[in-house]
Amino acid sequence: MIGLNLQTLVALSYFVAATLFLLGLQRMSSPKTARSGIQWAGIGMVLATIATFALPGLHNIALILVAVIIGVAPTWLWGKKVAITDMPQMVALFNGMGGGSAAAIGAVELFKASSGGERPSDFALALAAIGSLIGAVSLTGSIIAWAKLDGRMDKRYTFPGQQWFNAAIALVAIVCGAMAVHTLAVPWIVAFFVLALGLGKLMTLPIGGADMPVVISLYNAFTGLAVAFEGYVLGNPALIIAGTMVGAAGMLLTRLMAKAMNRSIKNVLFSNFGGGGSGGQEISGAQKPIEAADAAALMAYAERVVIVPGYGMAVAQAQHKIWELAQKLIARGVKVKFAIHPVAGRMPGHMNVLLAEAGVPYDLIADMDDINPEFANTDVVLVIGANDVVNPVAKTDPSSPIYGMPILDAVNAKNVVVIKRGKGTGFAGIENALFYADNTRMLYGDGAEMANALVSEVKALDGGH
Amino acid sequence: MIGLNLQTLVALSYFVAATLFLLGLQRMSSPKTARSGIQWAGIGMVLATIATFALPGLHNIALILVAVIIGVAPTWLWGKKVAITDMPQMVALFNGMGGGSAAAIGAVELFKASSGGERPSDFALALAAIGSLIGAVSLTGSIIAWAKLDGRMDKRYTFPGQQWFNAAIALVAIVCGAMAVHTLAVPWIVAFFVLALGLGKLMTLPIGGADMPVVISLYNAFTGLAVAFEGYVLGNPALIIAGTMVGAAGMLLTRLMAKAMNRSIKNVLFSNFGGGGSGGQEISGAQKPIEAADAAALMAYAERVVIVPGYGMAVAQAQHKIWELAQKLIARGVKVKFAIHPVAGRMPGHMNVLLAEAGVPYDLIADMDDINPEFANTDVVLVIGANDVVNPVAKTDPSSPIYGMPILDAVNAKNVVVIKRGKGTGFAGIENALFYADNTRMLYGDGAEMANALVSEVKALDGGH
Amino acid sequence: MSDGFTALYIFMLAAIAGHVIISRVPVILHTPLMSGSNFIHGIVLIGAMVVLGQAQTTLEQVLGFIAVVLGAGNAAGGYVVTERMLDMFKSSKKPEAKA
Amino acid sequence: MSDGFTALYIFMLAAIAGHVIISRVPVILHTPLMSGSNFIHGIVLIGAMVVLGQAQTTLEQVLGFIAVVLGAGNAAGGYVVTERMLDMFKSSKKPEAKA
Amino acid sequence: MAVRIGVGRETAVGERRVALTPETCGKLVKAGAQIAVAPGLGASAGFIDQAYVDAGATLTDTPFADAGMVLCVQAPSPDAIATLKPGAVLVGMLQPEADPVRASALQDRGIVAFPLEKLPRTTRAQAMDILSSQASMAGYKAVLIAAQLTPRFFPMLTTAAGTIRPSKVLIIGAGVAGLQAIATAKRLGAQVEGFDVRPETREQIESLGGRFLDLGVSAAGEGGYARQLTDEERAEQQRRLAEHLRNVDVIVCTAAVPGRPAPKIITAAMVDGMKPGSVIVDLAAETGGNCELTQPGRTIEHHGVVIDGPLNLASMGATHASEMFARNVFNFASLMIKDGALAMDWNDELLAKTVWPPRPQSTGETP
Amino acid sequence: MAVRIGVGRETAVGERRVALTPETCGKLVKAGAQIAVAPGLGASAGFIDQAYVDAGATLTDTPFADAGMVLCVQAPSPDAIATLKPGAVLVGMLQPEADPVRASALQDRGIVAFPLEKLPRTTRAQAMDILSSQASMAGYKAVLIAAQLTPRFFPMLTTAAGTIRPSKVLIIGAGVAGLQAIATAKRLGAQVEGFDVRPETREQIESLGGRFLDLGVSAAGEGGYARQLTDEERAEQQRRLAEHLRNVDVIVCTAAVPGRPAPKIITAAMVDGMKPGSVIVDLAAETGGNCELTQPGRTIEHHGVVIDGPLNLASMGATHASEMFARNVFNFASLMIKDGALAMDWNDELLAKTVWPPRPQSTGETP
Ligand SMILES: NC(=O)c1ccc[n+]([C@@H]2O[C@H](COP(=O)([O-])OP(=O)(O)OC[C@H]3O[C@@H](n4cnc5c(N)ncnc54)[C@H](OP(=O)(O)O)[C@@H]3O)[C@@H](O)[C@H]2O)c1
Ligand SMILES: NC(=O)c1ccc[n+]([C@@H]2O[C@H](COP(=O)([O-])OP(=O)(O)OC[C@H]3O[C@@H](n4cnc5c(N)ncnc54)[C@H](OP(=O)(O)O)[C@@H]3O)[C@@H](O)[C@H]2O)c1
Ligand SMILES: NC(=O)c1ccc[n+]([C@@H]2O[C@H](COP(=O)([O-])OP(=O)(O)OC[C@H]3O[C@@H](n4cnc5c(N)ncnc54)[C@H](O)[C@@H]3O)[C@@H](O)[C@H]2O)c1
Ligand SMILES: NC(=O)c1ccc[n+]([C@@H]2O[C@H](COP(=O)([O-])OP(=O)(O)OC[C@H]3O[C@@H](n4cnc5c(N)ncnc54)[C@H](O)[C@@H]3O)[C@@H](O)[C@H]2O)c1
Repeated sequence: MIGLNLQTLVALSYFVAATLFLLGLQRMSSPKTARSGIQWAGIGMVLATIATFALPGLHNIALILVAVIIGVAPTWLWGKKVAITDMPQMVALFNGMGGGSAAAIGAVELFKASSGGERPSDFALALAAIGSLIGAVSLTGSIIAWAKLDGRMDKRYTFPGQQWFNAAIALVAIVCGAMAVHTLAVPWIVAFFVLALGLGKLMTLPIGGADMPVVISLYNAFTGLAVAFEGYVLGNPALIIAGTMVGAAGMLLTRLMAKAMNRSIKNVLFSNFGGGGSGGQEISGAQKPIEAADAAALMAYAERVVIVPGYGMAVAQAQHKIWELAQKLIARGVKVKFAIHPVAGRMPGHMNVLLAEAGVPYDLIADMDDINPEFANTDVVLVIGANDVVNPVAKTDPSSPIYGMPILDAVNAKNVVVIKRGKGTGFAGIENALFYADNTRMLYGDGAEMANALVSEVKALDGGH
Repeated sequence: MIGLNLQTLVALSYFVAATLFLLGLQRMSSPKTARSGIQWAGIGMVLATIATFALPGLHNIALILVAVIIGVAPTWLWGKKVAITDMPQMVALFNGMGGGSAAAIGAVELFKASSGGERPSDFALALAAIGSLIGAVSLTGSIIAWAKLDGRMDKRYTFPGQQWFNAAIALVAIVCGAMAVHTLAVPWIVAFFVLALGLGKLMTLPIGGADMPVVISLYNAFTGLAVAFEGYVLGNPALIIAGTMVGAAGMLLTRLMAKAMNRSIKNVLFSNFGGGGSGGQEISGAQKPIEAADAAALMAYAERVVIVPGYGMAVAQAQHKIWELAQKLIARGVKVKFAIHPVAGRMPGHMNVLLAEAGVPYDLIADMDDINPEFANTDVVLVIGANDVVNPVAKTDPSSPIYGMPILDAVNAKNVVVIKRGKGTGFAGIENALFYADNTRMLYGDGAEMANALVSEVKALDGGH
Repeated sequence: MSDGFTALYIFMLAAIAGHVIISRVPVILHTPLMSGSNFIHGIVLIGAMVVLGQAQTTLEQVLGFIAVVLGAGNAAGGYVVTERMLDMFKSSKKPEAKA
Repeated sequence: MSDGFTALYIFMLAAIAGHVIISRVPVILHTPLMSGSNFIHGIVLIGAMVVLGQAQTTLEQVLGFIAVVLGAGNAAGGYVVTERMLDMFKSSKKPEAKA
Repeated sequence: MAVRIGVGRETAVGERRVALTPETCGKLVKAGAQIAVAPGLGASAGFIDQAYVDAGATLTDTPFADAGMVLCVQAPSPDAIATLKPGAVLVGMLQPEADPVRASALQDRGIVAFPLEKLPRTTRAQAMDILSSQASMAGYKAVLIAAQLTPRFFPMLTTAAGTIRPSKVLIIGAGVAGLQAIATAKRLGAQVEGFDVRPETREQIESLGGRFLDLGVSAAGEGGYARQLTDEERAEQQRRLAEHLRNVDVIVCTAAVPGRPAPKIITAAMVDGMKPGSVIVDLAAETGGNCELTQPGRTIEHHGVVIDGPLNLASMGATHASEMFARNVFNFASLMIKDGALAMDWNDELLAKTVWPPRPQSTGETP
Repeated sequence: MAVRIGVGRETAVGERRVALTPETCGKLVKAGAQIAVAPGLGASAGFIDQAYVDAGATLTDTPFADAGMVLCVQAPSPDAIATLKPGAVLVGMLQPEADPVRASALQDRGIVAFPLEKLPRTTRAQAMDILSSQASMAGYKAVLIAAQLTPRFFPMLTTAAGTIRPSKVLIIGAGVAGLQAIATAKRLGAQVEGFDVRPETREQIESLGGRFLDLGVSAAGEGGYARQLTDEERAEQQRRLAEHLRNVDVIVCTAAVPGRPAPKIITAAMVDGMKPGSVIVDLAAETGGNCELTQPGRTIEHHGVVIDGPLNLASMGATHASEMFARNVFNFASLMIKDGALAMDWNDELLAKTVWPPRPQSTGETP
């Protein structure tokens, strides 16, 4: 049986910490318990850290303390006061630090072996090297991601054959790594780390800002793996478990995020590989798609939502679903209104007929004149199957057939989500500038189906059903 | 690094099997992948079993083969031909076998230690004993559960102070176990096993047939734990992982099942403890509640569903939700009809007005005369807020104020689910015999809310949203 | 890796994994899942095989034999029954069609 | 327990647990979860502490020092940011009210 | 002996309904009865003679001759009654007390009359309840008339020529006709309010998506029954109602008290306060109307407010109203027909309490 | 100089609408115009004189005197036209070609007439489009008339007196009036079908929950426009329509071809085949009717089928129809009023293409 000596106590703490990490992550995966989740994990972290000080045979305690303080103090303060909108780049930075830490641990192990300390198994050394490679890539890659998101660097650096060049660098780094493990010669080790650090930078440079969240998530998973590998080398199960878990969760999360953005991971990483692909989507003024889940979240956490129905809602017979969506939002405390344009649909009062059928109370229905000044204060406008009646061209382009028609100024809202099946034009048969606006996202699909999807997603936010 | 000798190959197989078990269980937890889940797990099982034969130092191979065949052949055939409705008791029986197997392993370990073989650590021996205890309880308990469900035993054996008696037996068994581990004397060991086997039987005898599924699930979790403990003793991680996983999953499942039946586990196990509690629910002819999830599953997997709306649907203004539910069911391939009784509601055509408002097509609406002969072929009747119009008393009790009124013969259907807020009577102010029928379950709550819950649950069956 | 904890870690991880997997399961799957996990602990069979394979005294052989028979029954019966239960999800019509 | 496999088992279990936990997560939680898991791998800190604690050469000390600083930054920053992100779920109105 | 059932053309002015449809004719024939109908019987309700013949009836100009049972919507004229077989059974909306001549004609001839409007409104009687079935049609048609008379849209319409606000419709009296009126007005997209003195109607009105007009004066007495209001309370209620009516576009009145003249709810002064172009359709006109100004059978204008007092609204929907009426009558007649022959079971309270003149032994029970 | 706008009482028989409501009156006053209205102007549409006065108008018996612009629903009589200020602007549903006397009266006086029914139907013109706004009301009222005339319920009703099947309603022509009719009939619970020759109406009908009546003969030609049917195809179509009409309870006809008599779609033979009690409301009566038997302005019965040919349906909903009409007129008038004074911009195609007689320079464009 396990004697209760100090060593065991530390091991027990690690065990508890690992358990808390797992449970914390689980709690973080549901909106209701998310806040307690990070706290559980935090307790685990503190416990493990304190316990480590009690490890027998630990030297340089003062140095460690200083390092911890240097590490904690600024990041803590910075994290406290950074603007909510700047958080994604902070995550990138902190993640890079973790990767760097793992890489440094790997470096120490390699150098230690090189200087003839107790040589770990080849397997362990190889893991140390792999962990270092991944960690180093994560470190420099995350720094680039941070710089781009923070607006300190905004061009995409691309040159022909870049992907091949990067692949070559990666290959050379791996070779160096293998040599380093094999020969344990310092030059190999140094070359390996230089290349690994460079690789992260090179990989990230060509990726556009819009894809950065996916990349950060990927590097997050990388860091997790690196930590796990170094954990194996150090024989520390807390590191192995936490790292592996984050690695696996992070990979999945990356895939989910990419999917939510309608991209594949491959696409994100190698978007200009071969020149083809969906790179064209980045051009300014393109229609930007959105997933139902994100549109739902946008509305669910909004204060004011205006729904603009048009002929497409009638065609899709989506009125019941849209009203259900509105009710769900209202139940969450969102202020919802319906804005009917005078000529929406194909007959006077077309939308009224449908909304009445669905049971929308009259007091939620606003006229164009009443609602137009309100759009500026509106968080999300949901346009379902309306086209001409929200087309800003009616105001800006005298040559347009709809020039002079008053429109619903949906374009003034903070966000616009447009549900339509595809690139179909409206009655007037003209392009709609709203669909290309910066604040507009397109939710492609049949009106009824998309409305249904939105309802489901809003429900999911309420925790399942 | 791991050399590829036979021992390693077997260990690798065990690793793969454990992984397959985990992934299989995960797949089994969603309707879409459930079937493949059991197959994955099956592959893992076959792999592990075959690999075991390759273990170096395994004797009695012929004996093992014979035992395997004796174990597999009859259960396989039996399992193939047993009626679907008899499956729960089969599960009980097979689970008992697993528990018995674990107990037997524990017994061997104890006897081995007793006869002076290589003595494992105290800790391991204690685990072996605990595993044996749990396994033995699961064995005899499951057999009783099987007998009750299979109709071979239907009384509940209870006597005053039974729970105290059982508790005493349990205590004595634990003491014997401790002594067995400590002294390794055969009498203690034998006494321990006898008591353990008896305990399982005693614990299960007083539990009523309706609660059996919960009990079986509990014993299932028990067996899992027993297997995990014996796995530790044998140093076999596949057993540890599979056993622990089943133990944890089984405990949770037991809780979920109990919740779905509106019972707590404690309630199930010790329902006559102290005489109080909700034991009264078992009296024949009571209103039997149902959870929305179960009602939804009932309908989702039905072939024919008839919805009977009444005044309560109008009061709750649940027509839109009910139509949405019907649409969801129809999309799953269920045949859905609405049956309107001539005097449902409070004015002629009351239900028509509401169903038309919700957009129910006329051809789904059936008259009383058309639908009444169909009820016998109907899997589920969903009665929402109707009362008098489905009250069989109108046919059976000449003294009733509604005697002679033709009614919808919902009572003839295989299952009836009734949505109403509570025990309120209808217009006629009388009790409704339908609500007490064997095949009727009550879904208490406001019509709109319950309809909403049903929609959500049916959606959940479709895999999330 | 501090050795005494290995089993503990595996215990903990397997328990959490099992728990998480089950935590969001539709009611309709309760019984099949019970049956499926019942099958999985049939893995006790390989433990029983090892025990019987290493049995020396007759008592050990008898007990080992029983253990193998029971374990094999658990595994085989559990599989068949679970598969039959889950068959109902095969015929289930594509729910994505119009959900 | 065949020793070489212990780490493998833990790897496998932790990976599956991580995967299962994330598999049914609402989109709204993607970013907080990324941040939260970012915090969790801040546990690298304790590895770094051990390394620094056992460092002998100056190079090892320097690298170890860097490792600890970075790891501590990862953990501390990750925590603060995640907690702030998750704060938005505090103010969220009771959704059970009329859902 | 098979009973012979005769059905003649309705003779009351404006009556388009019939008491026998080809469908119920067929059912009675199947029950063993012989049916004689006057040619052109169902013409005004859309049922052609051939359909009756196909259902097994014989056409004859003297359907009453020899008929053991006669079915009608409104009572035949006294002259026609005099041609009935003495002791024959007569089923319909007879209102014997409304016309002394009719009453004595019935008594003179010894007719066993069943004025269906007297049917006790028990659960079992619902299938024979002509008041309910005809009130449904009346409530529906009344709203259509109102929608037609009002110079407005009922629904809200957002159009290029501005937004049309939905009409405010108030239904007074939430019995069968009133509820049907609420449902119909709601269907047309109006903003609908209902008003009644019985407190349970609140839930019923809301169950149709209408709003209950609460005048702030509760008439709920003990045991859920309405209590008499004090004069003060009544005055306060009237004041509030008058105030409310200023903003109402359409009123449909359906309030009634069984066996008594309709309660006067809307005074002339209230109408004066209403907007020009408003419309009142007073379905209670037959018993005097809920509005003081109502002139039964006429449409008048009072300071720009149109007040219509339609009579026999159900007859406007003659086809469906007849279908329901005929089924009611058939269900009632079935109580008396066993194996094709007439067989009265005076223990059946529906027969005993409906028959007129009241039978001696049942007098004690039916006050 | 502020323009003076005059509005007189409508003199056409049965015309209850007005071209100016207190609301638009106020808007015009705000735009700087002086308004003179005849007393009692809005009475028939529910607008009282005081409201106009409150909105800034002056009451006068001679509103046309000195008026630079005159607004009307239907054209004033030739006599009244003769009292207009020479060169005055006249806006309304003038139909100058319909009456030669009126035409010459307008020309003699040099009136700048804007017959709004000629307005090009561009997107920008929608706010002035009286055809659309009035057709909405007409389609709505036509269905109410039909619902009133039919001896049936529109909706399905399951009652103690049996189940009432919903009425089958067919709307012919799915323009503005037709679509509104479909929506209204649908609201009332009928089973609604729509029929039109333009293929894009299928989607529009379905978008209102109606069914498109497909007679199996496609008239879809090249480029989405309807093509001429061959005689054979036409005969086949007619045969199928006749067959279909046997089971239809109510028909509302709204088919029209601009500037031409209404297409005759329902022949007498088809009507013969319909069930007695069926109803046809022919909203196209004004231009001759879609049914051969329609007699404009009258309700006739033909073999038990009631055929109504209502005229000026929009006038029945005078209040709301006037609101929309007046807003249309106001929006149009606004094109000509700058800073309160009359200012014609003949480059505006809406003015140039609407004015009558057509202006020389624009003649080439407006055939
Ligand atoms: N109200 C009237 O009285 C009247 C009468 C005649 C004409 N109009 C004219 O009609 C137009 C009305 O404008 P509006 O904005 O309502 O409609 P709109 O401009 O015609 O646009 C309708 C949009 O709905 C989309 N859509 C069609 N079916 C859909 C479905 N099943 N699900 C989702 N989206 C669908 C179409 O795009 P996709 O094909 O990409 O899905 C289309 O862009 C105006 O131009 C007006 O002038 C009005
Ligand atoms: N159709 C007519 O013309 C007419 C006219 C007058 C009278 N009636 C009579 O009315 C009765 C109609 O029968 P019915 O079966 O339709 O209704 P019912 O017998 O009156 O029963 C209605 C049931 O709905 C439940 N309920 C009420 N509000 C609810 C809510 N918000 N959510 C869920 N459940 C709710 C009530 O139980 P809880 O309180 O427990 O929820 C009640 O038992 C017949 O007796 C008929 O004779 C009919
Ligand atoms: N047994 C049954 O199942 C059955 C069958 C038919 C009707 N009913 C019941 O009988 C009730 C009355 O039916 P009805 O339509 O023949 O009633 P009715 O025609 O006699 O009266 C119509 C309504 O007017 C109301 N009223 C009377 N005085 C009023 C006043 N001063 N102000 C406002 N409202 C006033 C009444 O409360 C009633 O609701 C119905 O509500 C129904 O529930 C029951
Ligand atoms: N620019 C705009 O935004 C605008 C404004 C108003 C109307 N419109 C369009 O103009 C269209 C016509 O409007 P309207 O109501 O004035 O049309 P209308 O009154 O001239 O005709 C009514 C309908 O009858 C149909 N019809 C003609 N001959 C037929 C036949 N033989 N059989 C069956 N149907 C026949 C026509 O197709 C038309 O739909 C509308 O559908 C609308 O889309 C457009």
